[in-house]
Amino acid sequence: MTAPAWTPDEMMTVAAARRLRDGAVCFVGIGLPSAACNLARMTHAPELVLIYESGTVGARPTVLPLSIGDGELAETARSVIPLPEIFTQYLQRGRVDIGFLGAAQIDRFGNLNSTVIGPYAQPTVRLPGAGGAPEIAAHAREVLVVMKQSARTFVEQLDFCTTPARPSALITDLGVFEPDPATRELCLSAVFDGVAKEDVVAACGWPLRIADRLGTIAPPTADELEILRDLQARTRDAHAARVRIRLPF
Amino acid sequence: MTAPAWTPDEMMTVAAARRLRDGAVCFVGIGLPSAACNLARMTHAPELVLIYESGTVGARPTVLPLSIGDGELAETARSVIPLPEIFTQYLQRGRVDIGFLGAAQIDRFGNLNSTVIGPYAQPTVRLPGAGGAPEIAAHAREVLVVMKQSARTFVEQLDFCTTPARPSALITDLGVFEPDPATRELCLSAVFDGVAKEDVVAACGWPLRIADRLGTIAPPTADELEILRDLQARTRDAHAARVRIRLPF
Amino acid sequence: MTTEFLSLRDAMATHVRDGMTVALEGFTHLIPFAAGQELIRQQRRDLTLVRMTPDLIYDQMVGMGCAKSLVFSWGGNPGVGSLHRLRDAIEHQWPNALTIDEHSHAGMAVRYSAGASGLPFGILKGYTGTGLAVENRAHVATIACPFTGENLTALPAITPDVTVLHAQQADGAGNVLLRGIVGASREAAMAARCLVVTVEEVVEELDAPMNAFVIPAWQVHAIAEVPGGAYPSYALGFYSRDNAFYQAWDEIARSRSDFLAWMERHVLGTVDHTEFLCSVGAAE
Amino acid sequence: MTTEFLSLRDAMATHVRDGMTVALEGFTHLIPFAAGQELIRQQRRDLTLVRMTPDLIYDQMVGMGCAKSLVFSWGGNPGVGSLHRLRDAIEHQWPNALTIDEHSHAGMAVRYSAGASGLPFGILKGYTGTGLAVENRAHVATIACPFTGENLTALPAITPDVTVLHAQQADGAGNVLLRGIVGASREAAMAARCLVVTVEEVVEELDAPMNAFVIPAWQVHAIAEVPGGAYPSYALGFYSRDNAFYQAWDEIARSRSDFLAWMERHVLGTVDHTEFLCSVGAAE
Repeated sequence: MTAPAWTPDEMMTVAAARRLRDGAVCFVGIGLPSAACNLARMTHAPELVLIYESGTVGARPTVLPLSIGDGELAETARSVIPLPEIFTQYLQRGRVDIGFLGAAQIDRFGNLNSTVIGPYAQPTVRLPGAGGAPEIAAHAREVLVVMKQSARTFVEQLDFCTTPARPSALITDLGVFEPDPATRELCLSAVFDGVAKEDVVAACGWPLRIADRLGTIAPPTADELEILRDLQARTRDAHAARVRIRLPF
Repeated sequence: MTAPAWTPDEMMTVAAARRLRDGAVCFVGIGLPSAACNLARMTHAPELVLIYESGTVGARPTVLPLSIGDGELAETARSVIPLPEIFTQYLQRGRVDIGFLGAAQIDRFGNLNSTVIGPYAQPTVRLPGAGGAPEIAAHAREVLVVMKQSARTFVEQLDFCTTPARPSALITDLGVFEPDPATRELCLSAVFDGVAKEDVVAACGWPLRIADRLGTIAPPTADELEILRDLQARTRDAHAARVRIRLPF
Repeated sequence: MTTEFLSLRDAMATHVRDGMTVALEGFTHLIPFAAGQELIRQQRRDLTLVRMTPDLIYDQMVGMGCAKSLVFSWGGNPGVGSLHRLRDAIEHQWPNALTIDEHSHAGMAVRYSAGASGLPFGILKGYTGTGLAVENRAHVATIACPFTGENLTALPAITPDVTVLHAQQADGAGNVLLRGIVGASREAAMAARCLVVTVEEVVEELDAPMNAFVIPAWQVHAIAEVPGGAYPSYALGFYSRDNAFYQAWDEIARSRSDFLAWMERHVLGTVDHTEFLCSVGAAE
Repeated sequence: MTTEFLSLRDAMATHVRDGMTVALEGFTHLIPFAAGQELIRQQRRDLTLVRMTPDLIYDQMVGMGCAKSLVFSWGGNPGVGSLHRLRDAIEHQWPNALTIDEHSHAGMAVRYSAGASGLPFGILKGYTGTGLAVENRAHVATIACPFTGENLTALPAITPDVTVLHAQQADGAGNVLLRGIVGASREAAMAARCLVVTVEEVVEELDAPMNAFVIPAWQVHAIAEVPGGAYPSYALGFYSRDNAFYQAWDEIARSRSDFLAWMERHVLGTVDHTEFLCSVGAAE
């Protein structure tokens, strides 16, 4: 068997992008969510509305922002508004269709930790913290989570519950989890092409339940791969350049 | 004795304008307060900051607006912001030095009625209502009231308390009232040139107390009168013209 | 949601029904007069009308019997005097009784902001000692700060069934630009379940600086292109406020018969806003 | 109040004192780096630092021992990883112990907005079920809507002693223009008892459209003209975010010794921001 022509990260991004329907209003976190949303916008969902918490509504960046508030986002946005309005008038008012989250730990229901490893008062690892996540999870009509899978981060018990969430799907680098309609527990519903379900079980810290009819996610199309790689390459180039300021004196 | 070369309204406007110190931040109501503020700005207080509740901060109109939100205000303002911010971030936050109010009734402490004559549920006269007045009175560092005087409107008992206020001065068309430091009751502290204190007492519905040392307000200067009359004339001309819209089809 | 581009008649007929809570906002500037007069033509009834300043447009709607209730904070003809039709409704129940839910400007701003934010109520410092707090107990409450113990006033959110705005521009996708004095229009728009906008013009690309007040298309249910749609209020960059008309309204609306005759002739007797503008001599 | 035009050194020395609560705001864009680094040079101590995103500037200030406390909502290096100095302070109390008052972005926005509005607290839907509500009881409370009974979260207002912003322009009178992403800068500015602004340039007349974000001069205590003052964050229209520097910071700040050496050389070893920019190779 030859190695696949794509990386697990690429597959994860493509799988996440495919779940975004055209015209949806998406609250976008930085990193993989941003890559997935922009890939979707550049492929099947040209009218996807991207809201970044910095205050950019309807951003159409040509390179992925490194931060949540790069100039590229402001320059390509339909409008740039104060951050408090993003959280009150858009998110809390219920105007956001899809919220897109990542985290350092997830439990079997989709609750997320991005705050600490170890006790809160004396953490072994201090993580960045909540950001927009708790309210995105509380107010978006639908929540998607993307996280690389490992038994260390897919845990029985979170160290800290930053974000109580009930995602409609969890996309990992191995496959897709969806909630059991009755118990809301996340179960493996599909694996990526070429991934064995045993590998998914091994990389999960809780006893993973598997759907009766386990699906397979089609590999990235040539189009998806090319557009994603172009986007990533443009992004790398853009962020590698140092900035020089012309001082007036 | 010859008739004075100015009207009581003009004297009232001039007396009010003189109380505005340069650089103060003024929350301006429509009508006489607006005339007084702009007269002050055009005479001794060029850096007076005018805030109209419509959202115009630092307006410098050349004619008096008829409404609180004429285009003239927006076009001459330092910035035009949403109305809620005017009331929260400027007024309620304590950023306004002077609030300038009028009303239909006033009592001896300066409380104001601009809501109803008669009972609230079955008024004999329904007046416009509160507008910005209650919060202007509550939050501006200093409140000035301007009202034409009559025993019918300077009352023992308000029909309705729209605005609990403790003005630092009440300027009428006859003179100036200021609060007794101990009781906060408004007492006549000065009369306009040529006005007898008996006339002021007669035109007040409560037993008016008169300050021990009753002052006299100097008549309008030639400058004040000329600038005020020019302003009023420009304003009349501007508001007399009907508007014609050029329809595209 | 895709924004529909409709005639004003269809926009109003589709989205505004008898009994609804409707906010035609715009503070002095950009008042949606054409939309309000179209609702009069369509003989809407039992509306709960919400506006900070009822202005001439609600004087007309109340006088023509469209409203059962009014939520407001200042009900005069700015710089002129009374709204005679509003007074007649409150003082003499003509043409019908009118329930009022009355606030200060600051209070209305808080209520719209709460609605726009998805909160059931908003808070402010104020109302203490006012007759409003006494007479409007259903919509005014006291609440203590859980940290300082300070008492504040709480007011319930306003969430109109429909908010109608007038704006300068929309683009072909349905994004809307407001420029100039916006009052509480944006909050009224975000608070509403349904937003309908009349605009001076539909353009290829909005003439909008980066931090302009733009309402994204996916918030806008319907747009009607109505040049002059804010007359006799104004649309900055298009035409001025007709202050002479505001002054003339005082006489027109003073008596029931003069008012009805004027409305018959200029509103009920015209098919749309263009005809209205020609009829009152405001078009050239 | 008249706005004073000062050197950055004098602006910081005059207005920021040990023990104060200070917010250097700007969300990714217009972060007042020059001002923060000047506070490091002046060896301010025991500050309570407030920012939604501490970013590299608070990583530097915390690492140099300026802070006793941090109020924040997301403490990472955006798109890169950890803020190593912030982690070291929380995990190992180096160089000193750091108290934290931690929130979500929505919570910080509510707290600034309440402060800007003169209210003792603000409300939001949220925090239910989060560890923040459990661990930060001093700054999170539950409050019931007096109209619906619904439970909401209340958070105390933030009112910094001093807020410092960076902006594109000021005019000679002291009016300040912000353009682009503003985050919660305006709320932080209006919440503060004292506002100090660094700007890219002082101009005759602001290049401000009618509804631009302008802070009036009478709200601004002091202005310092500091070209490049937001570097390595950015000032839209002047220079871009130095994403390469943000990535490089990860290595610089990873060890205490490398961090101290870098700060000695580029911040303590330079007299002002222009020298700093030359020293890190960001000036041409």
